[in-house]
Amino acid sequence: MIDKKVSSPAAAVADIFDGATVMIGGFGEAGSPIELIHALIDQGAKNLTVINNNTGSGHVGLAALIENKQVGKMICSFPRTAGSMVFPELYRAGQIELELVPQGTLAERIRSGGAGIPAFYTPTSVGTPLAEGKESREFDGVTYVMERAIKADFALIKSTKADRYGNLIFNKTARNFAPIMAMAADITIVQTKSYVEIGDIDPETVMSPGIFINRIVEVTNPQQESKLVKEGVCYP
Amino acid sequence: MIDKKVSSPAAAVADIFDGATVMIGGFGEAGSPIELIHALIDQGAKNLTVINNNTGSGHVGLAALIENKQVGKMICSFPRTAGSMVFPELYRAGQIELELVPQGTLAERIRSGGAGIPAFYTPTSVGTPLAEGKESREFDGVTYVMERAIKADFALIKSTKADRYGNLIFNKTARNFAPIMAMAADITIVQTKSYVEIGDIDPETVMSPGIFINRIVEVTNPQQESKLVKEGVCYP
Amino acid sequence: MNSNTSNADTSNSETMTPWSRDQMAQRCAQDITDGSYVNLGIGMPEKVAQYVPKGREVIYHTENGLLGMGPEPTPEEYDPDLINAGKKAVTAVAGAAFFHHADSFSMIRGKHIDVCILGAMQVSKDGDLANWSTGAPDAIPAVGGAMDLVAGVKIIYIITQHTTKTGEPKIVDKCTYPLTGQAVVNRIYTDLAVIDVTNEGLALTELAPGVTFDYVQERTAAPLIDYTK
Amino acid sequence: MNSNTSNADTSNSETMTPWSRDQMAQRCAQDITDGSYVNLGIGMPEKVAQYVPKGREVIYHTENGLLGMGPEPTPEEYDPDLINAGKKAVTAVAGAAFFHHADSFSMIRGKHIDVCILGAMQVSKDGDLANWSTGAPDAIPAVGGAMDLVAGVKIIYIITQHTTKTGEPKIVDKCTYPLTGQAVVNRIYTDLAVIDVTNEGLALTELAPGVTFDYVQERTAAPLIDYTK
Repeated sequence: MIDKKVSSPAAAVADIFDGATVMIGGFGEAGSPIELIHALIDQGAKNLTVINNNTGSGHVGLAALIENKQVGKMICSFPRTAGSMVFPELYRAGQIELELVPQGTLAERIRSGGAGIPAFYTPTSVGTPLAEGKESREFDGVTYVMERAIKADFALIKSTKADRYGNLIFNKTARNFAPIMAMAADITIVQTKSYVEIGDIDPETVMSPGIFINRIVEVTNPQQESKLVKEGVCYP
Repeated sequence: MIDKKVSSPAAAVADIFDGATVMIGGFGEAGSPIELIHALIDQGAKNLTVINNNTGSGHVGLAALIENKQVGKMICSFPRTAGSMVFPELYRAGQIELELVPQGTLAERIRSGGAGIPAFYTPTSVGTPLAEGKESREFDGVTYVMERAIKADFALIKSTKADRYGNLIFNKTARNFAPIMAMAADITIVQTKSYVEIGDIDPETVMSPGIFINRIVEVTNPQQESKLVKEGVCYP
Repeated sequence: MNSNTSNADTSNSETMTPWSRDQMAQRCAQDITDGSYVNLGIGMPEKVAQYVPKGREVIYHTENGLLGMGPEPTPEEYDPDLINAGKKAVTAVAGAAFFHHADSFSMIRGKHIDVCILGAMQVSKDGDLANWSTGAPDAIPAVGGAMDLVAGVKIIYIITQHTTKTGEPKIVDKCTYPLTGQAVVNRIYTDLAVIDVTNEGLALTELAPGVTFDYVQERTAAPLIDYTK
Repeated sequence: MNSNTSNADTSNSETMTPWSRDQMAQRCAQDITDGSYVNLGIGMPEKVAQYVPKGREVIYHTENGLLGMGPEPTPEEYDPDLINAGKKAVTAVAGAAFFHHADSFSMIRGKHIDVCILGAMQVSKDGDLANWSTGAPDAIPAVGGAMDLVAGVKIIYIITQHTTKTGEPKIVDKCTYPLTGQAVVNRIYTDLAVIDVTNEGLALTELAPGVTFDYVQERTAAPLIDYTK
């Protein structure tokens, strides 16, 4: 029988190893799997390469993971957001590496990683510093750069609903990177607000099919990043 | 005001020109926009390049379009199905060109066309006759072939529901190629079983967002290809 | 065109009323046609939405996965999972659609979005845009979706003050800041003028009330062509 | 291993009971583990589903956009929009998911499907597979999803008669028919034996009742290694 439920965030992230590549869902706080990230802080894996659109905010969630010196490298499109102090400080101190990727290229590289496409061409960044050192090539008279797929050892994402097969439903713009990160990681770990019976999710409306999902933890009342930041909470 | 509804299949396909590239949705009969295809037969555009997974069956729909000598070239993965006589006969007589593409490569080439990706690499077909004449390249010790995107002047697809913005809902496996063809064509024409009010389709469950859709025709009781074939119907 | 005949008194600003930020947004909004799919950058571009003329139906795309973005939520409507690319709370209109990031950028890169309105640090005479980085060594580089937008959206409008706070021209012969994209800008709306990027060069088509062509030219580090007639 | 010691009487078929098509499917089904995501080719591979041992939960993928394919519909359940890759009417189980073709082949190409079971015209000693075309000049070539499946699915099982109708070996040194994929096959289930494709060569691991290693070797155009002990 297939049942991807695990007992706790701690159990779900227990085998994330030093040096692992970890995709973390979310765009800002929307979709950020904060309880899974905090479990990863408790767990302590070091020298992680983390893929997320941003670098977190305040001193909770992704920002706290970075602040806890567990991240050796960030792959992201926008590391500089309101309320994001942790990353800039470490970056200026040369204590964290940054691979800056245009947001759409980041999304497509992740999707390609999940779809078995090792590389593709895109018009994005042609003629800019972000195309430097990359192969470029003309198709039909237009110049494109070649971009490589990104894969990860783990993905941490957040959903609204999940069944035991791992079929997922997200809420509004919290969907963002989750479905494609789920595809691109060897082990995809989901924290879900509600764990529902098989058959409760209409097959026509599944947003991330269970085949991409490995572990599910129910977190009924997830914390809200912006609220924690406003309250000045620091994790741990 | 945005209202993509047009009055009839004839009006919807009126400007399909000789030599146009036309993507036609459907996998077998599931999702085949038979009324739009018949309107295209009535309209008479010639020397079309048609992209569909198959070549139709019997003497209706896509098979009838081919039989009517309107198709100069087929791009498809499986031109030989039970009940498919028209294409094989013309092909053997050298009267129609065939570009045979593995099904997943066909899907990805179409999706790339819609996503602004001019080319990508895939492991599919490496070492086979279908990779001959194509560039190949190693990434991380594995060989891949480069495939180019496909775009079209028109796409003809079928949906269950549509609103005036063009948001679409499909039924079960009739979804197949429709969402990606909708992305890859300059003009995407939809026949829909029902035309619903804005707001009737939940934003969370839209299967093809309206931005990809140009024209919608309501065809409340579409014909069923397999039934017509069984009855020996020939169109026109 | 009289660009070479009236170069006197160009710094007389008594009768000049440069457009305010709201007026710039309002002017830009005139060019958003009915039925357009539009992506608005963070900041001044967001203002454009409120000035789109009545009777035009425009659908707003936000690259974090929503087509059909609506205005700010009421406290009752507020949902932290419903935000725009600037991470501000928004709403979704009837007829909206949610989707994931790869699909969202397929809309952008695949040339499905009609218009994108962005701010600028610099725009060159060839339509090159620099708006993501000063290139300063201690800056934290952050690009977001800007490079994807300029590479993929059909029409790129720039809305910006004509000069920097210190009076430096933002419209230049060649950008000195790192580029966001090459030859991507179609039209520039500043507090002083509306300028089109054309194959012939930068064509000034409209002036703010009382502003003269020469006054604008003096504050522009690239040649302008007077199209105001 | 006694492959070289008992080459007598290999054509004595009195006590031989080659596996029937159902028995082949049943044998193959033993190797489908609990929780697997499985894609079944058209024809004999489809039979495997009905023999998966009780207590194992297997999810069937059909490349035309369904994960969680169920059995044939009753007349009441029948929907012409719900078909499998062979274009036969099917059902969807509780917990199924529908998606479009690009997503479906991402599951395949991206190595998310655990097992694919296919028929074969020829399999080579290196695991090359030919199953889509005879290469005959007047044949209508048709490949479908076969090349994607063999390139992307983690484990490829082949289920086939050991020889053609005219007695020609289907397991060969080198395929003479056009390839579907190179070095892709993991295991072959025939009416005579179960054979693994290994780095050391073709390893025969099981024989149908009464069938001898030498009998199989004679009908195989590539060297077999006897792993039955």
